[in-house]
Amino acid sequence: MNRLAIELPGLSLKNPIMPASGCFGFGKEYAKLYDLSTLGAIMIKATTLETRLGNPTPRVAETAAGMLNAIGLQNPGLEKVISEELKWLEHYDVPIIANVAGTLTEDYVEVAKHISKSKNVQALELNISCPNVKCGGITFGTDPAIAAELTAAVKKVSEVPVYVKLSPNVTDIAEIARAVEAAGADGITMINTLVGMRLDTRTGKPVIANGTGGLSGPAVKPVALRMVFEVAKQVSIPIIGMGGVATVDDVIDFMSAGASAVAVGTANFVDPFVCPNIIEQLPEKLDWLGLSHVSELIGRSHR
Amino acid sequence: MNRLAIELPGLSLKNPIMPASGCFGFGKEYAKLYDLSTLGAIMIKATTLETRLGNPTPRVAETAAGMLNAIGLQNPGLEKVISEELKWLEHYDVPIIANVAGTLTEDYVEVAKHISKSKNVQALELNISCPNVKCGGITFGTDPAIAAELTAAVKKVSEVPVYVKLSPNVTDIAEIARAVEAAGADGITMINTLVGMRLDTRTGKPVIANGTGGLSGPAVKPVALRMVFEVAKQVSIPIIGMGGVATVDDVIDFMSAGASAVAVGTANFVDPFVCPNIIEQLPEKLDWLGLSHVSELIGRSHR
Amino acid sequence: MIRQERMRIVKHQEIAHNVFEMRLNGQLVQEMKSPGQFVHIRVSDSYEPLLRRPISIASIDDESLEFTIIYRAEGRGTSLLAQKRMGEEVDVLGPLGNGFPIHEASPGETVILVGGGIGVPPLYELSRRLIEKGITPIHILGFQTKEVVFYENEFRTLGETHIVTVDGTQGRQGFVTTLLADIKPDFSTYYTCGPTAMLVAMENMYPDRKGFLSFEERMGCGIGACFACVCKTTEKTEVDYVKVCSDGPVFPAGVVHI
Amino acid sequence: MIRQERMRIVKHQEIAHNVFEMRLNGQLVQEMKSPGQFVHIRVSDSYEPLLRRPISIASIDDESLEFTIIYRAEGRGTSLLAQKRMGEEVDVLGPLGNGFPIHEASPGETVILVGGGIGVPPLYELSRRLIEKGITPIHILGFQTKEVVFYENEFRTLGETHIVTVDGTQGRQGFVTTLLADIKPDFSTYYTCGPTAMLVAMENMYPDRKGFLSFEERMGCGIGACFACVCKTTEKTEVDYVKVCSDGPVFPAGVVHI
Ligand SMILES: Cc1cc2nc3c(=O)[nH]c(=O)nc-3n(C[C@H](O)[C@H](O)[C@H](O)COP(=O)(O)OP(=O)(O)OC[C@H]3O[C@@H](n4cnc5c(N)ncnc54)[C@H](O)[C@@H]3O)c2cc1C
Ligand SMILES: Cc1cc2nc3c(=O)[nH]c(=O)nc-3n(C[C@H](O)[C@H](O)[C@H](O)COP(=O)(O)OP(=O)(O)OC[C@H]3O[C@@H](n4cnc5c(N)ncnc54)[C@H](O)[C@@H]3O)c2cc1C
Ligand SMILES: Cc1cc2nc3c(=O)[nH]c(=O)nc-3n(C[C@H](O)[C@H](O)[C@H](O)COP(=O)(O)O)c2cc1C
Ligand SMILES: Cc1cc2nc3c(=O)[nH]c(=O)nc-3n(C[C@H](O)[C@H](O)[C@H](O)COP(=O)(O)O)c2cc1C
Ligand code: FES
Ligand code: FES
Repeated sequence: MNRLAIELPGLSLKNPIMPASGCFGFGKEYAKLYDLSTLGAIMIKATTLETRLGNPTPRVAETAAGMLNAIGLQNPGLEKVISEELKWLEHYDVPIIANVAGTLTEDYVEVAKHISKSKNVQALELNISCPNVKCGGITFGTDPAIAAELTAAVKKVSEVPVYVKLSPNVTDIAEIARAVEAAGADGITMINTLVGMRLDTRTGKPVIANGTGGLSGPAVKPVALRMVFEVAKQVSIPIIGMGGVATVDDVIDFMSAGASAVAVGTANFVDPFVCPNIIEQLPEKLDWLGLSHVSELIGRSHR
Repeated sequence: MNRLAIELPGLSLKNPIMPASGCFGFGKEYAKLYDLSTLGAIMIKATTLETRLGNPTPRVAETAAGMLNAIGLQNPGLEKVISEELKWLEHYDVPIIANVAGTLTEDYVEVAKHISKSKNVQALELNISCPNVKCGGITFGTDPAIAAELTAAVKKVSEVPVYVKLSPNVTDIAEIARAVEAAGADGITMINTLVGMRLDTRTGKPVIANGTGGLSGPAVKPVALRMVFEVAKQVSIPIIGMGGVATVDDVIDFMSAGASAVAVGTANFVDPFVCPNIIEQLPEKLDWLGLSHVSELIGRSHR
Repeated sequence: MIRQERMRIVKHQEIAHNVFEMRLNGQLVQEMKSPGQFVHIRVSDSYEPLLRRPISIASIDDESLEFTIIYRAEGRGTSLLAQKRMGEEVDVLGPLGNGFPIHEASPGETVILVGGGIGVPPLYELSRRLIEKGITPIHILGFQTKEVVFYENEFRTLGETHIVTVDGTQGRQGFVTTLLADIKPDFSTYYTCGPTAMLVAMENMYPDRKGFLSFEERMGCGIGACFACVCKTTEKTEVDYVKVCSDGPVFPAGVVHI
Repeated sequence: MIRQERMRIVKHQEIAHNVFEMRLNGQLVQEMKSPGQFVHIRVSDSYEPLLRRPISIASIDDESLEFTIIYRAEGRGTSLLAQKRMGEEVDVLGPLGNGFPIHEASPGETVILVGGGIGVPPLYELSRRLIEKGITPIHILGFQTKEVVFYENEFRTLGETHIVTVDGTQGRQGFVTTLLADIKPDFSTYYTCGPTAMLVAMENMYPDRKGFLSFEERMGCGIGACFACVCKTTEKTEVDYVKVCSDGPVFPAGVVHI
């Protein structure tokens, strides 16, 4: 028996580790470094209906133990993603979680309908929390009613389970979580980035062309962990946790707080082998904790 | 003329640098290290009506480029603060900003009424954003209407200008800022801590006895800076900015984003001389930027 | 007076498994008064790790302006500290807190110094000071296992020394209290530093004896300003709390509620 | 193939004001193909600074498995890198990107290599490779001022070399283009690396000439996955954007919209 295997709606994970959306492209680059089939799953870059060229550069800036990004959901658009990126990913034995974004509800619905038909797409991740696009994105993620509406609309057309990705830039994240659960969400992924800013000290102007950007990396881990802990208490659907994960210990922490699986984002830039490394270290960590299966970690903090 | 002097409601600051509330006690400890009169002002530890013993320990935990705290507003209570702490502080030529906290509106009003009468208290800082007390504190800081109500009530009784300290744990911090401005606030101080959590990886249980704590330090600077920038755009009352300030460059950034003065919290623990050091470095930084007066920094980012 | 100084490492070596002895040189040493005080060390100029680490003063040499710390490289900060090389500088804030009172014992008397693990270091300077005053120390030092035992000879040269290990791999098997129950030493005062469980055991074992205990608590500022290290007190005292960093870390037996 | 390796520092010295030359040894060198490629360096194991720093490969020695980087200690990361000592290890990811195409010039031809400031380093290995192919390089190297000029002799030993400084403290006063306007060199192809302003000036000066430019952009992953380093393209190309890290950093003149 595989002590790392995790079963989630639509997803049979070899292990609970997966790269987070936007930090792994569509896998091609990392495939040159290691076998993608070793991953629990892959959350692909946000896909929108049309091609998007994203924001002007600079798009990233470094902060203390973190980074800001304002990529602006650049992606080749639904058609190309399905015909090229997803097709190419079929070479690997790894479930794909398709990150879906848009401006209007119709956009989300259209993308969800088609992308959920792709052979290797086992689940959708509704990105209602991207802070880097003028409209859409985060606006859906800060109002429980609107989030619920969108979730229900996408659930109607999706052929695979739907996970909703929550924004941390809210007063009460558990309220949003409850709303999307009630609207039929099969799971929750959290957190997306915190809206932040870095200034050029000399000019006083923002370093990132977009002005603000999304904060990620180790700096946000305490906030992400707290939110996963809160949401886990209030919903019964599974959570895929993320936010500052860089080590196997971070994975243990997020699962203890209530996550059933864990995504790694920014850390891929610091150490491109971080995902396979964590997967390799997990068994000995379980031994150290005297646990026989990784699932025993889920929600330890609440017991 | 003093290139560092800043005039704010109730406050004539020699310079825009002051220790943040709770990170400097009532000054006694740091007075052993340097002359408190060199400071622009001092934000004293939160004062409540009654003595408070605070939360059980551990009360602090380290995080990546930050720390969590759940002190729980421990303080000797209104009477002792006035008769002992504030009295002692009269030895120094430095304006005091009294941080006022409570559970019910009446508590705030009562504390504000009396403490604002103290000779050296030049302004109040309404702490409607403490994340570490079960009731009161942050509950006032997340609802614009309640925040406005409290502000108005305190304004009625305070004999000095009232600054309101905002919580970053909200969806729209500018909305709260506008509400307290409309309710008569003379200024805004921001940000308080972000609610976060650290777990003991082995046990899976929170490191901090209180469970969650408030995140501060360099890690939060990008979020604090963004919020100051947003609020500065939407209110006309002055802002005292804080959140991760540790260097003179951080001070420049916060003032560029729109702050009229800057508070230093966690950095005092890392370098107890950080405030005087920054004050000493400010003039040469102004030269470097080709500015004659520190006030020219305020809001550079918006121009 | 408390000072902050970048002190130079003049000696740094592993003296037991993951236990390091570091000798530092600087003016700050002149301020060190009593054994049991500690320093607050910034292990790197990076913001990660951010906070200083409290470490006890193990020995002081006024002439050479050097002092020694002994620490276990455990978590992120102390592991980084362990990588520092001779000649490098370390950012030290101190001396902090109030140490063990020497004057509480009188010349001619015998006292016991009871240490557990990384609680042992401060007892070394304490023992030297007591001897200077004509007081006879008996050292009872408890460790987890043989590999982590340190300073046995240093203490033996100062006086009677007993080693206890939890797993019995060196000296008597058991806890310091197990050994004390055996040898039933005759003493006027006890001084102890180590894990809280040990401090509790000591208080229970000698309820009517004069004793001084050194406590550990998570710290922020280390100088008394942030209220991070507060301990509740017993009814025996009028104050309703104490700060380990500035009121302690050493307190008379019975003061701190444990 | 891209590899990640902890490489050993075999040489590290300041060769101009705040400009450092670092020589690293490791297997990764075997993967280095063309001059103009870069490596992504993690300057410390701490999370602060967090991101890797992209630095060009200045010279490659397959035999000794060593390569050289030349960098300016400017901000937080490179300043930390400058503190590393010989014998220490550095976490290197690379080689990354596509370098300058050698085959685009033919034996017997003369080409110009135009570098500005920290854009100069990659031109050194490029020049050596071109010479191996029987191509004659002319080096035009621009710097701010005398203090930051480096590798002048190294380039002279390879061929004709002209130094330009903005303040005229060394060589011709002005910009590289000022000098090019004077000497009007006869060449088939230009290769250039430096500040964007310089790249623009080169494209404008030689609109019809074959040229290759190396670009800089803020990076996240450095391998093409995060879309941080994207540049818009001109109508001359069918693709509507390129990634500096994986499609570049070197592009033919006219491709990138600047
Ligand atoms: C007054 C005093 C004297 C001490 N003297 C010594 C000594 O002489 N030798 C020695 O090896 N250790 C001593 N300690 C314990 C030492 O401070 C901790 O082992 C050390 O801080 C752990 O840091 P880390 O980087 O290894 O662990 P990390 O896990 O990285 O620490 C994370 C945070 O928790 C704090 N922390 C973790 N454990 C402790 C602890 N036991 N006590 C207080 N804070 C802690 C750290 O300071 C840091 O802020 C002393 C503690 C106190 C309070
Ligand atoms: C392909 C490529 C090759 C390069 N080759 C060299 C070289 O050979 N020698 C050299 O000295 N410099 C080179 N640079 C520039 C070098 O990457 C920056 O000077 C360096 O990243 C600045 O880091 P810092 O820690 O000094 O500054 P910080 O202010 O600490 O940097 C903060 C963040 O901004 C990024 N950043 C800052 N400036 C630049 C820049 N100019 N380009 C890209 N990212 C930047 C950093 O990587 C970091 O993520 C190259 C850049 C690129 C893109
Ligand atoms: C460069 C970059 C691009 C990102 N793009 C997306 C995206 O397209 N869709 C999305 O839902 N999240 C995106 N994110 C957010 C991450 O998926 C993740 O939620 C966040 O970064 C927190 O995790 P981390 O701290 O491990 O990076 C992006 C993050 C980064 C750093
Ligand atoms: C240990 C500690 C105690 C604090 N106590 C208070 C308090 O009593 N009242 C208050 O308004 N803010 C309190 N704060 C918040 C700080 O005043 C400040 O808003 C926050 O720490 C962000 O600034 P920093 O990153 O510079 O620390 C406290 C912060 C810390 C770290
Ligand atoms: S550590 Fe701050 S009061 Fe003791
Ligand atoms: S740096 Fe990530 S795509 Fe170029």
